[in-house]
Amino acid sequence: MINWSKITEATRHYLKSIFQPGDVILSYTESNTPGIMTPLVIREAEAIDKIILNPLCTQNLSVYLSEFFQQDIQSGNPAAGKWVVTVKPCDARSVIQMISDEQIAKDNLEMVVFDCDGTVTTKSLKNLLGGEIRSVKFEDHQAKGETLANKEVTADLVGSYQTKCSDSAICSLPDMHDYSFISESNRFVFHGSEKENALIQDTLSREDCFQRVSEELSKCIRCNACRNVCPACFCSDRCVMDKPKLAIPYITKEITLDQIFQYHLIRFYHVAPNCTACGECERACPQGISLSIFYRYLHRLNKQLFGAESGSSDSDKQKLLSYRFGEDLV
Amino acid sequence: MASNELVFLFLCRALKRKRLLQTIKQEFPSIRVIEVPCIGRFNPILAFKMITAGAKGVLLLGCDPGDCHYREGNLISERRILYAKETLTAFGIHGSRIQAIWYNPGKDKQILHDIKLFLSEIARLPMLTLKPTQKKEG
Amino acid sequence: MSNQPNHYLPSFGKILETKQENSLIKSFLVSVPDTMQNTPVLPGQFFQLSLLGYGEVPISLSEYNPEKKTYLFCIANTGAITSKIHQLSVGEEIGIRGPYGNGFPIAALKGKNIIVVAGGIGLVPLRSIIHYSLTNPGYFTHLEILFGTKSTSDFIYKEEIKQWRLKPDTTVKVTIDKAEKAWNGNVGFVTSFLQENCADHSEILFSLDPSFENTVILVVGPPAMYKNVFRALEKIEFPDKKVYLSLENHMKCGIGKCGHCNCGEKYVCLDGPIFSWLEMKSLPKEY
Amino acid sequence: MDTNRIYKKDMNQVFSALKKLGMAVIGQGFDEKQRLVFKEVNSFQELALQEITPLQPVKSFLFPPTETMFSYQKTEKGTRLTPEQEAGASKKKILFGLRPCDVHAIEYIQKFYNGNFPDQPISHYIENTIVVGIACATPSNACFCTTMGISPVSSSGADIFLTPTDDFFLIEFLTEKGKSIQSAFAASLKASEANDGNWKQKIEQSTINSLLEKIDVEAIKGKVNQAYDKPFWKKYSDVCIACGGCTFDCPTCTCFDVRDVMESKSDGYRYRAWDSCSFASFTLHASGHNPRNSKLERLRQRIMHKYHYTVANMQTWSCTGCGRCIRVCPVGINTRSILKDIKEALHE
Repeated sequence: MINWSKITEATRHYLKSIFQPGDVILSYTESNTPGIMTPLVIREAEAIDKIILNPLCTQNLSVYLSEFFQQDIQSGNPAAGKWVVTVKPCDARSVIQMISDEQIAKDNLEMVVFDCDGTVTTKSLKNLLGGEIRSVKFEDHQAKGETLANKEVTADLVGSYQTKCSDSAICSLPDMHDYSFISESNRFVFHGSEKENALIQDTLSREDCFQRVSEELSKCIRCNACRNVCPACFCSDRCVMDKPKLAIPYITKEITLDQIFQYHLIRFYHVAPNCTACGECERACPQGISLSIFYRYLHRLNKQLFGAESGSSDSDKQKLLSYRFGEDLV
Repeated sequence: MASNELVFLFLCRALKRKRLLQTIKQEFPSIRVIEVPCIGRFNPILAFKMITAGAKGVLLLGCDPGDCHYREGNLISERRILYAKETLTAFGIHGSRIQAIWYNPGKDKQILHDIKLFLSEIARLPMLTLKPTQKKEG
Repeated sequence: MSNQPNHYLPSFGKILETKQENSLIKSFLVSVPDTMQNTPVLPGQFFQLSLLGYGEVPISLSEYNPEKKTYLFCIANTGAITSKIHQLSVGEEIGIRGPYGNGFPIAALKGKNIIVVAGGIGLVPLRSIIHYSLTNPGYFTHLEILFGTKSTSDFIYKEEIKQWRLKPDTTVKVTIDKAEKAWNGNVGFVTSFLQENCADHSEILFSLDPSFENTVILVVGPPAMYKNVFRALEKIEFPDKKVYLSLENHMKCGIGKCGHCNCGEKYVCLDGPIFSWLEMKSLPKEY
Repeated sequence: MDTNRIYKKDMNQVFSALKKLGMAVIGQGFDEKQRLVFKEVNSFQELALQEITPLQPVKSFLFPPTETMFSYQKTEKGTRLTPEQEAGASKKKILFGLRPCDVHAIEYIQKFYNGNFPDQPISHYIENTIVVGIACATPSNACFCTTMGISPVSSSGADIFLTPTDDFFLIEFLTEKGKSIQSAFAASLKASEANDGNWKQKIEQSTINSLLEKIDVEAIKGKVNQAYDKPFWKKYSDVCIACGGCTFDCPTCTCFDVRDVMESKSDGYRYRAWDSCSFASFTLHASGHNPRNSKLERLRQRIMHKYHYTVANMQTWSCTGCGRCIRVCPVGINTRSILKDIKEALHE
């Protein structure tokens, strides 16, 4: 079991040791909304003590890296120092994939991976503690909450994590040859569940699968949260879907089933080769749509076709570029 | 021709087979041909838009990998079709709705046969009920 | 309550004449739809023009001729919809909704010296105020038209400018940004007319009404030009209450509901597009 | 004001009576995947009034996410427009069990969409809607209605108002619209008893104690724009991902986009769909110039519009403190902490 206060202390200590003026650290701290953490951008050393790591650190901080690097390039004066980002193992794979997609430069990036044995979303924490909470603390693997009526509630965290945590295919560490890893045992211990959940594309017939997908997507209100929270969607602020200038656009702004299908088809087609199944799109969806249906299928696809999951090493080239001779035709 | 029997064919203009184009147009009324300067110009987002709007399928016609006029037009599209088909499958839509036919010289009859095969294959697929029922016919 | 008119439904007018003013701007003479036969239109107001299947664009009215029942719209080919409108030919229909916006404060301009500062396409909405002075002779004491464009090929309203020069109490000064061989007129930004050291500077500002008591300035042009205008007018301490500008924000509904043109407390389509320089100072720099 | 009792066990008769009047009853309940939503309910048991208010607001029934404004057919004789008033819209709707924050939101939307160019389709929806308010006994940890001057038991704006107790509701018919369907309730109304009056205070007290904090926003009313250039905005825009979640789930967000779809050479339609000021293309000019180019300006616009611009134009906040923007934010930005930062910045 992870002792989160130790991990927080060790991470702070390490960050203080490597911090140079001009560096920018991306980490987590408490928000004043009970049950959710908020990303923290640190530009001075004193702020490092605000860093808090616990099972609620669900956001994938790599999504900010592509944007900050873009700002550096556009503003012409690259950040004086380094970008330092503290990530969980599953999010580390997003950073690795962005490096191999050449979206961020490896040389002025320092990735600090902290050990994690599963994160809890705000929704699952609320179900665990049986309702709205005023505050929550995490001690030796229990969530201790205080309800709105000032009553103490506690719950065990084991086995209550997000879809991605309980899916063995996704909870894994990329190769870390020159990144730092903070953990009590200093080696990665797999914490996900062993069993591989079956995919609906395999278990259901094509028509039932389409039916299930239509039901899920009919709830979508096209708020773009899944696109803007996705590290693989690094051109989300100049997306083909926001092109108002086309007289006949690729997609209209209608929130109807055919345009919702078009939206998600375009999105998952674009991220298919570099989605690292970090689970953020499913967590960020205000409508509770289980987007893991799509990313788990496409994530497995890359392993089947090219023998390597996306985000496993920062050197394998982008797979989308083009067909390589010798592969069989589709 | 209700829109749900339409098939779109992206034809690479570098193929320079005017006669083949004529025979396709005569023999297959349900195919709408879209000539593109290079088969690499094919963008699966267009195919998705056609399929979600109710078209039956999308075909690509270009040269065999290796003898592409622009060297890698068909290589790029081959990879795009792979991911487009898999994305459709992930959504419960038949990936076979998109198909590429790579042509090698002197095989016009083979092409027509492949197109017939594709049309018969997708004829069996159910109509996608995504777009609200056509308010007006045509 | 629900039997009110649906303000989103356009009426239709026929295109009577078209004329290519320059490479970018084409003017369309359009018949007034019968639902708008006797709707008054103030200079500076705009209409939402619809090209069904493509969308709507807000276009300031250049001229309204109540007798001949025609609207004159001069449209620049800058976007997806305007480029399609440019392909329309005489006889085709175009959707019209409006008029919207506050327009120039005509009452406050009575008997005043009017200086019209037009930057390139800015002359299109300002033509409505010039047309107003032609159809109401003597309404303004003196009208001075300052018009600047990038190059001679960008000139618009060549014949109209010739007629404006002949009108009594009207002077026209034209300039282009960079010198050209066949051009021996002024060279420089249109804002240089507002500076005393300019050879051909504005007569109203520096001779007719140096105390600026009886003068109002109307300015329309690209947002970048407004900064230079403000700097020039600050230098000669021209009162900000008597300068009016038109804001061209992105608009969709034209009736203050869709939120796109919201800038500070104002809705450009309802409270504008004409704002005084004083009002603009209280708006955030979001136009 | 005559208050009656209506027992929960009799509510199903009321529901069937309402159905006979041709009314669709919409309330908060669980969908097939156990998600709390506003949906059409056929029986009282389907309602989950003991839960907090759903994340997606009831505004989607009054200002639909996507709505065809009109379809057109071009013929030789000219163009024919057929305005599209959805069949469902003309059907009378009852929004059953709305908290005071949602009821005030509907009041705001009605006021906003009237004004000098009334939005006919939306006023048609609102006109055909009867609002049954309920005292809020179960707030979320994000709620701040008292900050925005709304009491959790306020009945203003509702056509009928319910005060929930364990096994019955106190019911008040407040407006003509409410009285128009009193017949459906008449059979089950029981006389109220002596101490029924203090149920409301009890609920109000317990709900106010459950709220995490109350910010004195009156101190910054009309002055919020002075915080326009303050440095604290960067703290939020660094972290904001500019998705439309907070605006789409906000019951008082009224912005929409208008676009056309060409179905064939001669036919097509114009629709409007929800739009958000946090999207980059919201203010993008055809020339490419974007007045609000950065995330900071767009995040600030949402706050300025709700807490200053509508105060200046309509003399009311356009926020009812329902807390949905706080609950939905995937990166934990809390609107209340922005308000506190504004207050602090104005007091320097």
